[in-house]
Parts: sequence; C-alpha cells; structure tokens
Amino acid sequence: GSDGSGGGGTATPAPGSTDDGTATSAGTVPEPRTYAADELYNIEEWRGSGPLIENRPDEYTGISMLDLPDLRGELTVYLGGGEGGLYENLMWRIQNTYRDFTVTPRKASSSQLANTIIEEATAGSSPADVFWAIDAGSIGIVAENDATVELPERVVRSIPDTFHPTDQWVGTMGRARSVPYNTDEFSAEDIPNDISAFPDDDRFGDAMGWAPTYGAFQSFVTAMRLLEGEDATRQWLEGMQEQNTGTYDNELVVANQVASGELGAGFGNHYYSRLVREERPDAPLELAFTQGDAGALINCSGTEIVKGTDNEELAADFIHHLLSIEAQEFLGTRGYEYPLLPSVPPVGDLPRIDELNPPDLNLAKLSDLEPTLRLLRETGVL
Amino acid sequence: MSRDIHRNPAATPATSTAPDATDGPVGEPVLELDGVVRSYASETAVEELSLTVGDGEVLTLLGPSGCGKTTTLRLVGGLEHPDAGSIELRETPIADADNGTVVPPEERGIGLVFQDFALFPHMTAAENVGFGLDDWDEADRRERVADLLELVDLADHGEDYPGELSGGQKQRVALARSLAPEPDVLLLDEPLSNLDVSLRVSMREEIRRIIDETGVTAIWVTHDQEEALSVADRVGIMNDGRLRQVGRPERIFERPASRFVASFLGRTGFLSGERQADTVATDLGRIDADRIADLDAVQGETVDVLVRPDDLRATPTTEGEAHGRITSRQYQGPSFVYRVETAGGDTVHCLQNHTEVFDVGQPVAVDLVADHPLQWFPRD
Amino acid sequence: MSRDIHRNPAATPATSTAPDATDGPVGEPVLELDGVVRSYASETAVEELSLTVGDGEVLTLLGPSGCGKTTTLRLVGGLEHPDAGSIELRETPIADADNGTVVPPEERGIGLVFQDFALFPHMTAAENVGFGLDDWDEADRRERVADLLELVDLADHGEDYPGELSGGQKQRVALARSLAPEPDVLLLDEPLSNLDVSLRVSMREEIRRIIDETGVTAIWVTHDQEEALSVADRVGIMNDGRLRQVGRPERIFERPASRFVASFLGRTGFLSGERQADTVATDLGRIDADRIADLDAVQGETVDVLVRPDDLRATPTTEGEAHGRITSRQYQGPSFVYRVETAGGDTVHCLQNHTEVFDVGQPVAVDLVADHPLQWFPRD
Amino acid sequence: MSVVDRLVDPLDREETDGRPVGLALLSAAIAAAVLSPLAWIVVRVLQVDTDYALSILARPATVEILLTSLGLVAAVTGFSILLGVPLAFLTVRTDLPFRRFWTVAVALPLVVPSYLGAFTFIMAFGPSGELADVLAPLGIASIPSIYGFPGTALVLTLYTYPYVFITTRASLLSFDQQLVEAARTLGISRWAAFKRVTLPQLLPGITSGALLVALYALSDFGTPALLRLDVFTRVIMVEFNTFGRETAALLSLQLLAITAVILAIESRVGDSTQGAYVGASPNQGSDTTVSLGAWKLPALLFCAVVVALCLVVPIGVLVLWLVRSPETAARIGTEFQWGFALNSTKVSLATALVCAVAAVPVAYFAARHRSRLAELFDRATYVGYAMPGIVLGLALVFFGVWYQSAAGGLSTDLFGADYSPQLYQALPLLIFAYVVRFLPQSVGATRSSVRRVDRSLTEAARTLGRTRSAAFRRITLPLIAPGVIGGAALVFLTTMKELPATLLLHPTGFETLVTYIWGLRESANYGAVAVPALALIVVSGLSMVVILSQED
Ligand SMILES: Nc1ncnc2c1ncn2[C@@H]1O[C@H](COP(=O)(O)OP(=O)(O)OP(=O)(O)O)[C@@H](O)[C@H]1O
Ligand SMILES: Nc1ncnc2c1ncn2[C@@H]1O[C@H](COP(=O)(O)OP(=O)(O)OP(=O)(O)O)[C@@H](O)[C@H]1O
Ligand SMILES: [Mg+2]
Ligand SMILES: [Mg+2]
Repeated sequence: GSDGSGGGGTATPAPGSTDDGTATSAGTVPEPRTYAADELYNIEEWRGSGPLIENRPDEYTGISMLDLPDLRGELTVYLGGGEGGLYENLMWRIQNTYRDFTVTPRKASSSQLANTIIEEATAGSSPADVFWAIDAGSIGIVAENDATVELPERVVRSIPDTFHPTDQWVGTMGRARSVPYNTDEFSAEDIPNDISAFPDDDRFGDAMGWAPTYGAFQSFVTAMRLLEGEDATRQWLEGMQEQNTGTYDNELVVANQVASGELGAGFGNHYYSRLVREERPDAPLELAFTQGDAGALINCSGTEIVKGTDNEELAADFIHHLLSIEAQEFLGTRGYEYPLLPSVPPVGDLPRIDELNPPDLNLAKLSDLEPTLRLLRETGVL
Repeated sequence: MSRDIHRNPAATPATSTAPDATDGPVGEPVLELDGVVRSYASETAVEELSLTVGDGEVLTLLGPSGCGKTTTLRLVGGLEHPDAGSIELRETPIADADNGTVVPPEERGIGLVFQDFALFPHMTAAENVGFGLDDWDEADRRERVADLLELVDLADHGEDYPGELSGGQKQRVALARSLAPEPDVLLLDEPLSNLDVSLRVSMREEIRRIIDETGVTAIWVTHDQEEALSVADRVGIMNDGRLRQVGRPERIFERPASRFVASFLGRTGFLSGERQADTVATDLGRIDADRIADLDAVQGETVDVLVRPDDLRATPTTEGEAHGRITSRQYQGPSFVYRVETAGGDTVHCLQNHTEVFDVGQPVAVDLVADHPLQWFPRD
Repeated sequence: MSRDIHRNPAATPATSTAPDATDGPVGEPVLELDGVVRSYASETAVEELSLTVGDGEVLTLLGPSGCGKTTTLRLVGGLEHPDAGSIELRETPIADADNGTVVPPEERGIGLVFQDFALFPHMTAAENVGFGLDDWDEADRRERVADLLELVDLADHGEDYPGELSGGQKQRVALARSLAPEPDVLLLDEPLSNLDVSLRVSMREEIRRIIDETGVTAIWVTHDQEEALSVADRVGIMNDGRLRQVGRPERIFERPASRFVASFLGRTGFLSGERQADTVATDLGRIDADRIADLDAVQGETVDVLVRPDDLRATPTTEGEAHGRITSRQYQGPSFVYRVETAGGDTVHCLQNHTEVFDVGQPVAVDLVADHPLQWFPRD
Repeated sequence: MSVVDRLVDPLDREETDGRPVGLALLSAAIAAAVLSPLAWIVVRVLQVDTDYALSILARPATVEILLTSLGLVAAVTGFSILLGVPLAFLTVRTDLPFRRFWTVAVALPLVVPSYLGAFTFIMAFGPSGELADVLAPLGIASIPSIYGFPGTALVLTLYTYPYVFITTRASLLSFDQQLVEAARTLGISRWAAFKRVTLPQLLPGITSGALLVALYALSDFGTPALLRLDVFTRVIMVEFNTFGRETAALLSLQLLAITAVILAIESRVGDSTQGAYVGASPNQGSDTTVSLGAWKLPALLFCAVVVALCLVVPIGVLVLWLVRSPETAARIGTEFQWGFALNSTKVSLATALVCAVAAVPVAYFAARHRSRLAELFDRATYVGYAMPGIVLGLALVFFGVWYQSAAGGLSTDLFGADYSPQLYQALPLLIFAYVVRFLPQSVGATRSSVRRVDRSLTEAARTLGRTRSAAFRRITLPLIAPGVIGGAALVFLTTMKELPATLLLHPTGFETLVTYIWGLRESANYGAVAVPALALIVVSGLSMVVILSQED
C-alpha cells in the first residue's frame, strides 16, 4: 500500500519507491474519500498550467493514486486515438511512478484497434491486456464481441452509471457535443436550445459546418436515431443539408473555420473549440450546448480488459489508476475533456458536467452504428 | 600441318554433289552435324544440314545473306537448339532433338565471335578480352590480354569502353575475346567484315597462324571470297538453309557442283552453247570439246559453259567482226573488268590490263584464253 | 569557291601531296569541309580535315580502322559538331565552329547509312524503309517501299522485325531506308560490309546507277579496295584523322602520294634500290630509270620502288640464280599470290596463274613485268 | 561456387523447350506469397449475407463512387504523364540549365507522403489557409476550392508523377540515341522523331510508371479523405470504422477487380514485344542533347512551378509550423527521438532488400520468357499494391495471430512450452506486409532493366565458358543493377511513408516516423508534427539521391 501521505510536497517520493513489501490485494483498496489538494500525489505536476487553470478546487472526492495498489509487471495497452499523445503521456507518467511497471502502448485509430482485437480474438487470442479508446462505440463493440472480461466493482465504483453501462467497460473522460459559434455572427441567445431547431432557422443557412466521417458525429446521429426515431433523424439530416451545411473532415477544422468566420457555427465536440482557443486566444469563438437531446450527448472515452490476458489483476489496477483523482485532473486540465469523476470539475469556463443536460441514453448502444451509417448514406450526408 | 591442295584435280563429274575423296574433312572428325533443322516462326533457317569438320581444320562457310550461316554457328555453339537432327562433338552428342540432349554452351568449349560483336558494354576492351580467363591467375591473365590486344592492334585502346570504339575496333575486341581462352572449336561469324584490307589480310594470317599452332578447329563464316579461299582447308557453300557443296577451296572454285556454287565465287559468265560433234558452238565461236571438262552432253543438247573474267580477253574490233559489245567497265586498280554482251544475249566478263582502256559501247572480239578445262552445266 | 586544280599537272614530285589536275571534284562543289577538327576526351578522331565533294560525285573514303571515317560522316550529317573548322553545303554554312552555326540534321537533306544499321526495332523492315517518306501520299509510299525492298532483294522480308533478320538483311534494310527519301547527299558507312560478294557487286552497281540517275552526291566509306576503286569518281585515303590523298581512282592507285597510301590499296611490296647513273639497282637487278616515274633522285640515293603483285612474275630456278625464295602462298581462285623474300631482305608479292603451283621455300627468279612507270618513294 | 551460383543455377536450368522450370516455380511461389492475404478477403466476403452484398454493390452510391474512383485514376494518371514525361525529357535530353538540380528536385515530391502533401495544401490553399491570408489584403476574396475532385486530382498528381518521371527517365537514359540520329538524317524533325521513334521505345517505361500512379491513386486513402472526395478507399474505411469488416472486404474485392482491369489495360499498352529495346550503344559519346533555345525560359519556369507546388508548399508550411508553434510538449505522448527515424530507416531498408531479391526472379522470368504464365506472375505482384493497407493489415493480423496460436499450441503440446518464433507483431510480418504492398515497384524497375540487356551478351558470356549463373552474375547483374537498386530505393521511399499496415502490424513499442506523426495527428500541435515530417522528407530525400545516382 502506498500511504505516502506527505503528498503535496514537491519532494514526495513516488508510491512505488516506498515499497513496504506488502502486496496490495483487491481487499485492501481503501474506500473513496475526500482529499485536500495537498494530500494528493504531487497534484501541481499533474495539473496543467495557464490562465484556464486558475480556479481549481481545494479538495476532491475519489481515490488518490497514493492509495492505489502498486503496479508491478508489464502491460500492453491498445490505445485508440489518444488525444494527440495526451493519453500516452499519462501512461508514461504512471509508468514512471513505479519501479517495476512497464506499459507498452500500441496506438492506432480506435475502430482499427477494435477491429484488430476482434480479429485477434477470432484467430486465437490478443496480445493486448487493456483496450483504451476515445470512443465508447469502439469500446462497446469489442465487449459485444465477447472479447473482454468483467471489471471489478472496486475499480468502477466512483464513476456514474451513465459511463459504465455494463460491467465490461468503464468510461474515462467525457466529451460533450456542442455548438461552437462565432461571436461576431451570433450571440449566445441566437443559438437554439433544441437541436431540432437548426434545420428550420434561416440564419443557419450556408452558415453551418459538420464532419460526418468523424466518429463523434456519427455517435451523435446514432443518439438522435435512438432518441427521436429514424424518421425524425432523417428529416433533421435532410433539413441540415438543405441549409447547405458544409462538410469537413474533422471537428477541429470545423472549430477553426468558425473561429476564422468562415462558418457561423458548427457541430463538434466541446474540446476542439478549447484547442482552437489555446492556439488563437483572441478568436471570436464560443460554445453553446443544447438541452436534453442528442445535441447534448456526452460520449466518453473508455477502457476495458481484453479477454485472455495473463495480467487481469494488473490491468484492473491500471484502469483504476486512470480513474484516480490525479489522472482525471491531468487529462481534464490539459485536454479540456470532462473528467468523469464527479468531483473533478472541467477546466475554465466550461459548464460542469452536471450542469449539462445530456439525454438519457445507454452509451453502449452507441455502437449500433450500422443503421446510422445507412441513414447517413441514404440521405447523402456520407 | 601441311595442306596439299592440288591432289586429284581431275576426275569428278562436274555436276555431282556426292562426297568425294577431296570433300571430306582433313583430320579426324571432331564436329558432326547430322540432319540439323532449325525453324523460326516465319521460315526455316537451317534445313537438313549435315556436315563434318575434322580436327584442326578450318572450314569457311560462304553463302548469300540470310542463308542460315549465323544460325548454323549458333546451333553449334549451343545458343539455339535444333528442331531435328543431332550435333556431336568428339563423338559425344551435344545436341539431339530426338532425345532432348542439350549440353549447355559453357560446357562445350566452343568460342564464338558474334557477327554484331556482343561486347559487354560495362567492361573496357581489356576486361572484355579477359572475360573468359577467369581461372587464369592474375599475372598470366594480364599478360594474355596484353598479348591479344597487341595482336589485334589495339594496345592503346585497352581502357576504352565499347561505346568509345570504332566499328572495326569493336570487331577486333570481339575477336580477341573469343581467342583468349583458347577454345577447342572456334566459330567466327564474319570476324573481319569491318576491317580495311591490309588489316584484314594481316589479321587473317594471324588467326590462321594461331589456329595452326594451337590445333583449333574452326568454322569461319565469311563473305569475302578471297578470305574464304585463302584461309580455308575446306569451303562450304550454303544456300537457303542447306549446304550445297563442301570441299577443298580449289575444288569448289574449279569444279563447282552447280551454277549457284559457281556464281557464288567471284564474277561468272555463262556461255550458252550447243553440242556439235567435237565442239560446242557458242556466241564466241566454237570451243573444242576437250577444252571443256568431262563433256558428256549429247549432240544437239544445249549446255552452259562457265567462263570467268580471267578466262576471256576482249579486243576492240569492227562492228562486223565483233562477238559483242562492252556494256560496262569497272576499274579495279591493276585491271579493268569489262562486261560484254554477246550477240546472242549472253553476258560475260573480261579481265583486261589497266592499260587497255575501252569505252562502253565498243564492239569487241572476245577470245577464250583459259588454260584449264572449262566447267559446264546442263541448261535448265 | 572554285579551285583551279588543273594548273600545272606536270612538275609535281611523286611524294607531293599538293592537289593536282586529277584530284579536284568532278562537278560543281557541293560539300566543302574546311579545317574540320573533332576531338573526343581521349583522342582526336578528325584533325584539320579539308575536303570538297562535287555535284553528283561519288567519293569513296578508305582508311584503316579507327582513322576517323565514321566521325567524318557524322560531322557532315550533323550528328557531331566540329570543334574547329566549318562545313558548307551548296555554299551555305551548315556547321561552323567559329560562329556556332549548326543546321540540324533533318534540315540538311543528307541521308546516312549507319555502320551498325540503327534500324528502328519497333518497326518492320517495310516500316523502316518507309520511315523517311512521311510527306508522300500513301499509295506512292507503299510503292516506293516495295520498289526498294525489291531492290535490296528483301521483298519477302518486309513484314519482319529487325530482330528477325540476319546481319546482311539488316544492312540492306538500312540501305534501302536511306535511299528511300532520295536525299541530295548520301553518306554510306560501309554499306555492304555484311553482304556476300555477288550481292555486294550487284548492290554496288545498283547504288551507283541510282546515284547517277538521281544526281546524288555521295561519300561512301568502304574497306573494300575493289569497291572503292570501281564505284568511285574520286577516292580519299584517310589516316589518323587526316586526309592523306584524294583523287581519281587510277591516280590514287598508280601515283600514290605516300607509302601509306600505296600500301593501303592492295598488297604492295617495296624494292629498295640505289640510284646509279641511268638505273636503279635493286635485289631484282637493275631497273632502267625511265621505267620509274619522275625519278629525280640523285646519284647514290636510296629509294623504295613500289611493286604490286601483278608487276612481278616469279619463275622457279636454282638457288644460284634466284632473286629470293617463296615464303608463303595464297590461293585466290584464278590465281596464287606468292610472297617472295629477296636476298637483300625486301618482301614482294607475285601474282601467278593458278596453274603455276610452287612450294614454299622454292628459290625463284622474279621478273619485272610491269607495263607502266613504277612509283618510287624516298627512303625514310 | 558462390551462393548466387547455387541459387541461380538450378533455377534457371532450361528444359529443352527453353522454359526454365526452376525459375517459373520460384516466380510462382513469390506471386503466391504476395497474393496469399487475398484469402482472408475471400473468407470474410463469404460471411457477407448475399442479399446485403448485392444491395451494397448495386446501390447508386456505389456506382457513383466507382465512377469517381475511375475518374480520379484516369485524371491522376493522365496528368502524371503530362508532367512526368516532359520533365524527364527536359532533364535527360535537353540543355536545360542546372539539369542535375532539377533532376533531383522534380523527383523529390515522391518522398512527401501524399497525405502530408494534402494536409499542407489545405493549410496553404484551403479557405483561410496561408495563401488566403496573403491574398485577402490584396482584395482576392476567394481562390478555387482545394476540396473535391480537382483538388484531389491535383494533389495526387503532384505527389505521384515522379513515378512516371523516374521510369521514363530510366528508359530515356538507356535509349539508343542513334535511332533518333537515324530518324533525323531521314529528314524527320526532332518532334516527329520523338513521336515516332523515341516515344514508342519509351512507352513501356512510361506505362510502368503510369501503372504505379494509377494503382496508387486507386488505393490511396489519406488524400481523398483529407480533400473530401468519395472514392472506394474512403468507403472501405468507413465500413471499417463501423466494424463492417465483411462489407469492407467485399468492397476491397471490388477494388481489386478494378485493379485487374487496370493491369490488363497496361499490359496491352505498355508491353509490346518490340518495346523496351535498347541498342548496343546507348548514349554513344556524341552530343545529342536538344538545344532549348528560346524555350529555355518557359522550360525553367515549368520546372520551377512544379517544384514550388510540390516541395516548397509542404516544406514551407512545415517550417512555418515549426517556428510558430508554442512549446506544448505536455500534450505530446513521447518526445520526438531520432530513434524513430532509425526504426523507419531500418524496416524500410530491410523491405527494400527483400523486394530487390524477390523481384529479380519474377522480373527476369517475365522479361526473358515472354509467356502468359510469366506475365501472370509478374502482374500478380501488383495486386497487393492496390490492396488498401488496412485490408492487408487486418488480413495479416488474422494470419499472424492464427499462426502464433497454432504454432504456439503445437509447440506447447510437443515440448511443454511455446518455442514458436514470434511472428505476430514482429518485424518479419511487418516487412512481409510491406513487400506485398510494394514489390511491384521493384519488379517494374527490374523488369525493364532486364529487358534492356541484349540477350546476345549473356550468350557471349556462355560461349566464353560461363555457366548460366556466372553469366547472370557477371553480365546481367551488373547491367541490371541500376534498375534493381532504383526499384529498391523506390520501395524504400514508399515504405518510409506507409501508414495503415504499419499501424496494424508494427511491433508494440516500435515507433516509426509515420506512427509518431500519426500519434500527433489530433494534437493540433503542428509544430511537433513538423519535426518528424521534415525528418521523413530528409531521410527519404537521401534515398532519392541514391535512385538518381544509379543512372550514370
Ligand atoms: N529470330 C529470328 N526470327 C525469325 N527469323 C529469323 C530469326 N533469326 C534469323 N531468322 C531468319 O533466318 C534466316 C537465316 O538467318 P541467319 O542469321 O542464319 O542468316 P545468315 O546466313 O547469317 O545471313 P547474313 O549473311 O546476312 O548474316 C534469315 O532469313 C533470317 O531472316
Ligand atoms: N564516343 C567516342 N569516345 C571516344 N573515342 C571515340 C568515340 N567514338 C570514336 N572514337 C575514337 O575515334 C577514332 C575514330 O573513330 P571512327 O569511328 O571515326 O573510326 P572509323 O574510321 O569509322 O573506324 P572503323 O573503320 O573501325 O569503323 C577511333 O580511334 C575511336 O576509338
Ligand atoms: Mg549472319
Ligand atoms: Mg567506322
């Protein structure tokens, strides 16, 4: 057990280095509790920097990395996506925390890795121990193909049920659908609360952009289909096409286009706008969120243990680390994603996750992409 | 090796093609082609060719362009496979169409000078020449290459690449290259065609000397009649893929087996004549039958008598006494050759001293000055 | 530019290389090379070459292998550019190293038969021949191609690709191709070297006929002495990139300007002799000074007298009376050529009738039978 | 007897009918090996419900995509020829100033991955790109959109025409100039001579380059995806992203059918028996360069524009990123290490080597023994080139894992432990994948160089006592070496750039330049991308110098 409670101090030794020889077992993992910031493990280092990081809380509820079992052994992690190296960076930090722990990430797109794991499972077994990917759909499809094992309750206990709808996987970070808009073109009130208002409003003609090939967009349409039904979704898609909505490759481009005034507004994951702001702090770019519909979907990155691993215990502990306060703070402050640990707030002026009004939807169902794609193709969006 | 070329100049009937004492190989047979056929899609290049070459013998092969000479050499060298027939080297079959025997070229010990040289473009002249000397030790090889370049008069060009050599220089490199490894059998495909006369004469004497010294057996394709006759132990005349006649040079020249063979060795004219009692009547007057070799034509039959330029001499005369008139004149240095068309329409050539200059159109009397029996062929 | 080459035909000493009555071009000058030089990295292929060719004239160019003949033709054809000197065609400069004038080959109207043929491998023989007839209409072209294939005796091979033709056949296609567009000036680089004698003779007569009929001007490189002399209006002899002598065939043959030129036209022998009063003393006895052309050597001076095989006749004799002995014998069909080494060490050749068979080693007396003044050269 | 002898001798032993059985078998084996991943496609396609399959194939969108794909292939191939052939001619046959420089410069675009090219083009020429920023103050409000068909065709052309350039150049260099001389002495103008003599001789070279371009255009994913053009690969990718592996396999099969058609067309155009001839004396010392005269300036301008578009734009954008980018290392998983470049170089070299060795028998057989069989083997090697990298990758994932567990299981049964060599996610499998994809580049270059070696040269060697293999070693090999090395260098270049198969099959932890760039893709930290991207361009650029130095 790592009880380096002298946290906060810059000289705090890493948990692994204070090894007291008593192997941690599942039974000894302490319950989540509330920590003062300086009780945590070097929180200043985990946290990002800059003006957006000014108002971080003084205390957090959850479990600190210091109280988690030591990691010892080797782990192969298939990393789908990874936010430009941020997820990988977190893994390096965790690895460096322990003396005898090696993590080997294998990076590719999340769907590609999901396909790979399924092929591997079909042909024999996968070399992967953990699959961590940026979209719940890929995570879900692997679980559905019977290629994962159940996660222990102690690991997932602090994460709201919305983000671990089955025992097979757990969400790590949240990503909200949003409407980035150009403040020179629109004011906050101009942006409807209801996603279904966009096709009917003339102001959005020739002014919107989307990225239909992007997984998050497809998840959003899937959500709409599940919530509103196929016909309504079709109408919505057709309506947006009549608005001459511009098609882009990814939502970072959409956000950039909005920022430069090329577009009035667009559809995209919330953090892309933050990234653009980071690059161009003065850009007239703001975010709006719809309420309670697919437009307000909060998808998540997720992780799971791949079936056939020899390191099931280690994998579970590793995943537990990803859900620790420190890791959530790390990812949240640097990548602008929503931490899923409720006590870790999102960065800057983003609304808190519980201030958002996501629709009531089982995220695992987002892997039901097939009909969505058919719809997208039939309407000519794809 | 001594060649007695004047054995038995008499008895053979002119039209016979049967082999004969003087037609066989000079030494022990080394190379035997038997009924060899090679066809290409569009035509048959070599047809039923049988030929024996003796040990240490030089056989020159003559024939019109496209008659199959190169193809014959390629068959012997192993670069083409016969469609029928067989080839034996020292009594071992090296190619046999019947049972599929094929000895690869490199195991035949046969050198070949290609008609179009086939020099290795990435090697200098010296490297080309030394190419076949792989198993020689370095010093010997260098010496041999130097000797051969000397021999072909290219000592200065050893370091040149083929692209930097003139036509004749390339040909000499090709020649030196094939001589270098001292093959048992040497096939030469017009090896001197691109050389000037004096070089050609000296080269052929050199090659002949090397052949004699090393006892090489050679087939030498040439289109140069003088070369063919002067260098050869035996001469073979090919036409249309077939061997028409093979034999000692003087025999081929003096007793050609057919009009084709005759017309192939130097300029020829044919006088058509009719056998009458003891003479043959021609446009140039009567010729005594005993001046014509083995004349067994019967009374009244028409024969063609072979006359070469040096058999005839023209003298200017009056229209009335002329046998014909000059239709063309050709300067050859020491002499002129005049073409004369006789009253009866035969064309003959007369060799005249270069001082005897006649004009075209001049009526001339033509005298038969031959001091050997004339060859004749039945009219066909 | 007109050069009066007929001034002063008498006085020139035999060794002079100055132009002379009979050395100028036959017609109006068409092609003029003036001081042309062409060097490659390693050597100078053509050096200070000046030459005038007259309208409708055939100039044959002879010279040892590598002397620069091909390079000369390439310069005229525009495929090489002179490093110095200029070339004029019908008084228009087509290449001038001084001011950089270069008329591209296709605008010169000059046809060229390449020594190594350069046939287009992706075209049939007929397409190759018709290549230069772009602007002819289809029917004319077809007819012209058929005529030319007929001319070179390849009517059956029109559809063959170069890869399917024999060496001689390729050469004939190359020839036909260059004749087809009826160029003004025709450059022939050993155009008949791969052909057999009879084809060569008939082809050269054909070409000469075409040249005469169409008034083409031609430079014809050949290494065949007979071809050079018989086909030419004038003959040029090159050596080492320089033109050594140019003139009418009989003049070149009979009055060669140098030992090199003499030795280049057929087999030559030189008798060293000493001028004594009215005779020249040689190993073959005294020769009257008036049998030797323009002999102005002074008393006691040593000269070399040129004797060709047909100038000499050998007779077997006893050791005591012999002038020398036979060292080799070469069969040439109608005749033998014997090499005789004289007591004094001179080598001469004698042309004998083929009936006169002597053995090597035979002591012989050699008679001078020449009926023309003998050429001499100062001993060098 | 050397190793080569021992290898070559039995292989090239001819039967009496002149067909070398050993060589044919070896060619067949190589062809079969590179075709083997197709088996996976077939297996997956068989799992597709027939009605669904038919509905996919027949839906109007599929037809439209088919037409777009074909149109793109046609346009890119056509434009590549229009760029590549004149550039090759200019740099080989004319007195263009700074010929050496231009030769390297116009070949270099090949080292820029087309996706990187496309990306930088968007940055430069897209709406609100750098160019738009420059032009906006000048009152130029809009430039033609870089997106869609024209843009895709443009970018693909700019980054693939060097294939045509290089192969055409090789043919031009080995082309017997005497033939042009002959044409010109027959009064044919330079241009007509080019058309009637040079061009037919170059055709095999041009088409072999054009084939690579066509198949590249057909199989490339990155460029059309970035430039938003719906082509086959993009649809296949979408299927993959949505876990329709079977459907993707089905579409891949359709793609391969198109490939087969393209291959068939190419063999008709480019492989005439008379083609690829080279005279005994290519480039005989004489100076036959074409003088450009008044055309010198336009020619220079032409080269400069091409180079500016292909090289200056992407490198400029990358450098701009490099200098502009803020220091945000936190978002980068791993710092850039030169070891990544080393890794890239190592696998690429290994692949190039394997391709060079594997290409020789196939190419030799195809060039020397013109038969349907030889041609079939030769063409078979091209199929993998058009196989989308991801399809190939997944196929090999399947085979790799299957082998691993089968061999491992067997070994465990027999010896009680798993002694089977690691194959899956190990370098051999990755290299095999590269070979499957890029072998044709090697085969093409080698084939045309074999064809250029006059048969009589090996015959001469053999009459001088050399065995078939010795003749091959001493004569053929040195003469084809430029082709073999050039082909290998092409393979090297493309391997350096390859992404999809690398992502699927690289050993875990084995980071290469492209996987690293890919990892940064989402970071929006373009400055970080610039370093590895420039490293990739530099390393590949060096190998381009190798290719071009083979020429003289
Ligand atoms: N590869 C080939 N394909 C088709 N026909 C061929 C081929 N090679 C040669 N021939 C034909 O075979 C015949 C004989 O050719 P070969 O080369 O043996 O002639 P040759 O006697 O050497 O002639 P030359 O004296 O002109 O060199 C010719 O008519 C030629 O056209
Ligand atoms: N490209 C070249 N590079 C270097 N030297 C060359 C080149 N071409 C020719 N030479 C040299 O120039 C000289 C003249 O060559 P050229 O081809 O003109 O000779 P030639 O008189 O035609 O000889 P041949 O009768 O043998 O054909 C030769 O010594 C040759 O080696
Ligand atoms: Mg031949
Ligand atoms: Mg020459």
